[in-house]
Amino acid sequence: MSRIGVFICHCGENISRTVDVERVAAEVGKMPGVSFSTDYKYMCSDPGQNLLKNAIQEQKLTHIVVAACSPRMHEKTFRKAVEAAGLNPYLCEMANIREHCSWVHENKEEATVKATEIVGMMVERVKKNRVLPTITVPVTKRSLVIGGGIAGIQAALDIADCGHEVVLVEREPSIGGHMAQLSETFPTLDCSQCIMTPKMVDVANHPKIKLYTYSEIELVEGYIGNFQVTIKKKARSVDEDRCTGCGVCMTKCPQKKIPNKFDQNIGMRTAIYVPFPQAVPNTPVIDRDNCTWYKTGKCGVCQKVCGPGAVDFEQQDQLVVEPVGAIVVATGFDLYTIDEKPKGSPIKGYGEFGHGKIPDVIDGMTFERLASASGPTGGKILRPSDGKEPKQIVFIQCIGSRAREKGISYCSKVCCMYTAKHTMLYHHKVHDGQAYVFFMDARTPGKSYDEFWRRSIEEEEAVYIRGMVSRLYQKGDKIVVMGSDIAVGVQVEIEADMVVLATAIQPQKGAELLAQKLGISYDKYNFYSEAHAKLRPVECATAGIYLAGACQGPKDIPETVSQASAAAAKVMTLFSKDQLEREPIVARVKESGCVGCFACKKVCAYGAVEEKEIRDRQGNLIKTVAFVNPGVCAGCGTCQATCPSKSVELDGYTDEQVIAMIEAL
Amino acid sequence: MQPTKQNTFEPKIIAFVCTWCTYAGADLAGTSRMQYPSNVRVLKFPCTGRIDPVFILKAFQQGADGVLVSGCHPGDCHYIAGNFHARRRFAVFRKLLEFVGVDLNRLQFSWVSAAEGGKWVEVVTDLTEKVRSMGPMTEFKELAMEEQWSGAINTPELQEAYNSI
Amino acid sequence: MEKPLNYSYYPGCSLHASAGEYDLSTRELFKALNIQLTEIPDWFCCGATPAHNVDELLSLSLCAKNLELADQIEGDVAVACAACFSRLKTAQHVLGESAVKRKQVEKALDAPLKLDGNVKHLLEILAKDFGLERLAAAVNKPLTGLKVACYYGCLLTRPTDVPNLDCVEAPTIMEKVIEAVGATTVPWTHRMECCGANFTLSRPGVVIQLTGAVLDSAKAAGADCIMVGCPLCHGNLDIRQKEIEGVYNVQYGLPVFYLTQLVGLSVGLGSDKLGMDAMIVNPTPLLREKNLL
Amino acid sequence: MKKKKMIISQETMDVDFVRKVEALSGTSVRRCFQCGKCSAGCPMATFMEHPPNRVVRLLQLGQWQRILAGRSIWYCASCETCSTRCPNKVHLASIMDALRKLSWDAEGASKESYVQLANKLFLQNIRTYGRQYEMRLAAVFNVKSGQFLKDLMLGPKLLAKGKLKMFHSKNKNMSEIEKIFSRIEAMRKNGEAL
Repeated sequence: MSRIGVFICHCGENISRTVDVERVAAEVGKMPGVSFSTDYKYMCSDPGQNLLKNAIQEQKLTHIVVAACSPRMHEKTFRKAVEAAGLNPYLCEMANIREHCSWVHENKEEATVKATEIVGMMVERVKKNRVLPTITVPVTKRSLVIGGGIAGIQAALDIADCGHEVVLVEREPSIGGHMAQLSETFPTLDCSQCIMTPKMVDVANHPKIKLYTYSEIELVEGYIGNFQVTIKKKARSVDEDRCTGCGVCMTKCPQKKIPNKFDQNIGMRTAIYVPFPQAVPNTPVIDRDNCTWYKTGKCGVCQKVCGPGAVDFEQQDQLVVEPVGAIVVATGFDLYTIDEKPKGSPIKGYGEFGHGKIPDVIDGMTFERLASASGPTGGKILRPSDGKEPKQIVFIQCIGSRAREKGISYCSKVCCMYTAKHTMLYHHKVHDGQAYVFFMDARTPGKSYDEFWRRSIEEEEAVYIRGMVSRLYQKGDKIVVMGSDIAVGVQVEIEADMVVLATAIQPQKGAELLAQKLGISYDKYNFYSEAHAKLRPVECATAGIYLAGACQGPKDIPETVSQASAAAAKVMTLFSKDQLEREPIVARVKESGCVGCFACKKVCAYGAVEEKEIRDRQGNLIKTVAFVNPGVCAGCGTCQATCPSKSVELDGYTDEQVIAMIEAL
Repeated sequence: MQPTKQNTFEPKIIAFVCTWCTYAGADLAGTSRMQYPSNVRVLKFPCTGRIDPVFILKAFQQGADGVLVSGCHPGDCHYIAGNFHARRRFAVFRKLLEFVGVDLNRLQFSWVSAAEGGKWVEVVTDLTEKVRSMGPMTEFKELAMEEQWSGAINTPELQEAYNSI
Repeated sequence: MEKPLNYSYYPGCSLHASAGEYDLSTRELFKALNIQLTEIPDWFCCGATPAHNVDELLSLSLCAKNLELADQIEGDVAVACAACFSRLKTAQHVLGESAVKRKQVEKALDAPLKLDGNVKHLLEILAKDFGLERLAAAVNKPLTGLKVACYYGCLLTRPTDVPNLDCVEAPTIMEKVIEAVGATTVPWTHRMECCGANFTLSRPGVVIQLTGAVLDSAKAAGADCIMVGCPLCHGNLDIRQKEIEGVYNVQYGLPVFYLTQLVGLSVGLGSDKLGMDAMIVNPTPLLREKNLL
Repeated sequence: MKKKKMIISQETMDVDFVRKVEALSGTSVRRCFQCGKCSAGCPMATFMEHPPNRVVRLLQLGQWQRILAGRSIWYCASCETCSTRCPNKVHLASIMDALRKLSWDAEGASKESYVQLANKLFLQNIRTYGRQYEMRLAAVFNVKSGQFLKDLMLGPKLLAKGKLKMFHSKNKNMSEIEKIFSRIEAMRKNGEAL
């Protein structure tokens, strides 16, 4: 038999002004199972809590109802007090008679009746409450970081510097990501590689960082604190342990005319290559699609010249399993492709700009490679078509971004700034040249950003034209730009030598496939979704997985680095305890009733439902039932409402509890 | 609930809400001191996905005149997609309820976010007034009466009669 | 033997008047290719630009009426004029999207709408239904050495998603058809710029400026002639060419062919069956030079 | 020309007019964010006093009288370049159609009479003959617009080439076309269509 204690709070006068608390306490005292009821001015104060604790001990109370404010306010307070008095905290419930009663009603009679009913409801509920033990899960204090761009590098270094092991996985042969491709960075114009490469070297040399380049995530199993990640190491055809990075293989490789993706395909590389000289690791990869040996079975020059004998044509893809406790996703962005329509994608390209047909219409990243001192032109701005220096250059903003018609409605955030930077770099390198920018709005919020943009106009003499461009076409060796200036209200025509399109930022190709492996959600553009737009911006709704950088939305470098450090801090918070404690509001399966239809598994957004085999003593399979992993379950209860045989129950919200409440009305 | 005035029908409204959005929205209505009819009783769930249609039936059976189910806006679910599952489930359930003979005007589904205290007040007030104008929900009560004649006897009247013997 | 192709034929007003040679060459070419064309009996004007310009409901009703008339004849609807093609396609699109407008047009016609007919421009029939390979096989006199500037104008491909004839910004269907019969095409910049269209009547000054730019571009690209699939474009490029030459004091001398005239020439039809004598800019010297006559 | 100051108030922001335009054109007016791409590609922009993007801007501000008073809408060639290239799915060509329709209804609002006259004659021809007869259209246009000598030099040449037909016959099913015209007129009168 339960001995329920009910405590009615006055909340100063907040409740007692409209609710006759004494009457409520008296009425409730008569309810079956209630052995103690009282009212007090401030239940949440120290004397109030002591009143509660003493009553539990003196009256030998088994269940508690506190009628006061919203449980969102003080449920934790009272459950803690109850626990201190030796009761299981989940045997305490709150009845909300402030926000849902005294504050929203004026009639004292009505409010008192309602308050009594609310308390009565909770009394019936608490009778059915069970002792719930706190759930603890062990934490593997190793972290996986997916993506070796600036976001991944920053997160990996922060976590590793804290003394925890990090597994860093990068798809390309080298870490560095897009930032390594950039020439100079806004708003300070410092050289991107100068600030990037030391960090890349730090990663390579860090004793706590295990680096997998040219590798991809194959499979993710487990849950917060206990993930098992299968990584596919693609065959490099070069033994990383033996290779000394001398580079002789690359100088001798006869295939020298392969467009280098790192240089936006305007520079060339060999078939055995590192994408750029400062690559980390400095171990080459053989591009099997373009290698003569793989195509014809002949050549093998690289193998012959390799002193340490590192070239291995027989190497196979390898699968490695790494146990980790947390995952930071930092897969970054990809540039919008102007001239093609990817299959099955709602994104459309722009035929009117002739990109891909007119060689001197390039995108912003290609301009970065042209302007980069280590780029294919050694930092000279030269046209891809004839290698001449463009004297009139036109930049067009918002290509793909803010273009609902093309399938992207969002602003890519960085283009206004990088275009302003481009005009400056151009002016620094081509003194007698003129830069024009067609734009809609200049969006430059950020420290020293607007000043930077204004400088490009006022000091670096870029001409900004508010208006868009309808079409580009080749006329002789010029590109005719058909634009408009909406401020003046006239059409503008410029015969340019080169046109740079500021293309939108999109998530990496295949971002949705990785999200499906990780069990995290993503938006309609395939950007990964954070748990809360404002208050949990670096966490995924799936526990133990964190986001850093442009995979979550368009971002510039400072923002990316901040988010990466924030994600690292979240990982470190998780790693600060050996065991993970969590609220025991989780679903449990009654195996006797479960028929193994797995309707619950289909509706579970967290992948918490597993299949469990039940065998007899001889080891014969009796049936397969559902099993809810308490480490993964978030406690939404959707499985319970879905279960056709009522064999799964959410602790704290059982059918019994709910029905008891309804019946109390 | 007892009617506060004689001869006036005061409907009984039960609200099934999720804790993250609508419960918080109702809290906000409270902290903003908005006023609404006192007819509603709120049952808190972690998510609308947890709400079993059986609860709605049970509520009507227990004498509710109107039922409100309210959760996060589509796409805002704290549990990623619980409200979508709920929406799908209730779309089917409405048909069943209609078939059973319950006037669907007594059952309201809505989305009220944690920021929409005003909307909560509006939804609750509208439903209360609507149900008030429809009069008491009798279908289930009549059914229950029949059941009682067929066996289960524990109405207060009978109890009283029994006691007096 | 493949099944012969059957179409209901919507020539449009111009083909019965100023663009008689387009009508003639279309009929002759299709006869030569064994494609059956049956003219829609008592078809009406589609309303063209003036109707949708000021009265969309009328424009939609006229097009719906014509589609209803076309429904009596077996086969897809073959349309020669780019403007008629655009109007009929647009009507199908708009009436498919808007229930309100569909209801209004139903009321105007006082009949249920029959909009399902497949409306096809001649280009589509030649390139897709008949097929480029068969077309190439039908050639008796390849147009070798003839440098053609294919002029799409506005209405064959625009707007996105409506005519669905070809890529909206970089179409190739005209080039494919004329290359299949042996001609060379030139890349040029103004193949999709507007010629001024029906301003030819009300504001000819506009046409002179815009068509002038088109002719300029074709000439600069080294074309021998221009090929079109629209009587209005033809009117502006051909009939007004002399006048434009006068205004800007230039010499173009660019014959403007309908696509059916050039394709017809390649399959061996005589110039009398192609209405070559109706062209204002005389094509004879060019065709003689290229040994095509 | 001196430009009048634009006084903006709730009254001048003529929402009803904008809604009419949106109903007729089936496209949103508010959605335009004034990037100016339509004006950049418009072949007729140089002939207009308000470039296309400004026509939409004025419409957004409810200043439709300024649009209808000008010639811009009548100089639109309906080439659909704007609609095709708009990054924001604003179907400007349809908005232009709607504006011309409303201008037509407002009778004589615009200064541009030649284009309107040509359109009017074109539609009359359809109603009378079912099809278009260019010779008649051109001749009547020249008479009505008072430009008796316009394109005089073209005439004989076209006749010689068989491009102008002197005689034309009516469609056999003319009554059907007349019915369509009159039904539409009746619908408008009854307020069933705009």
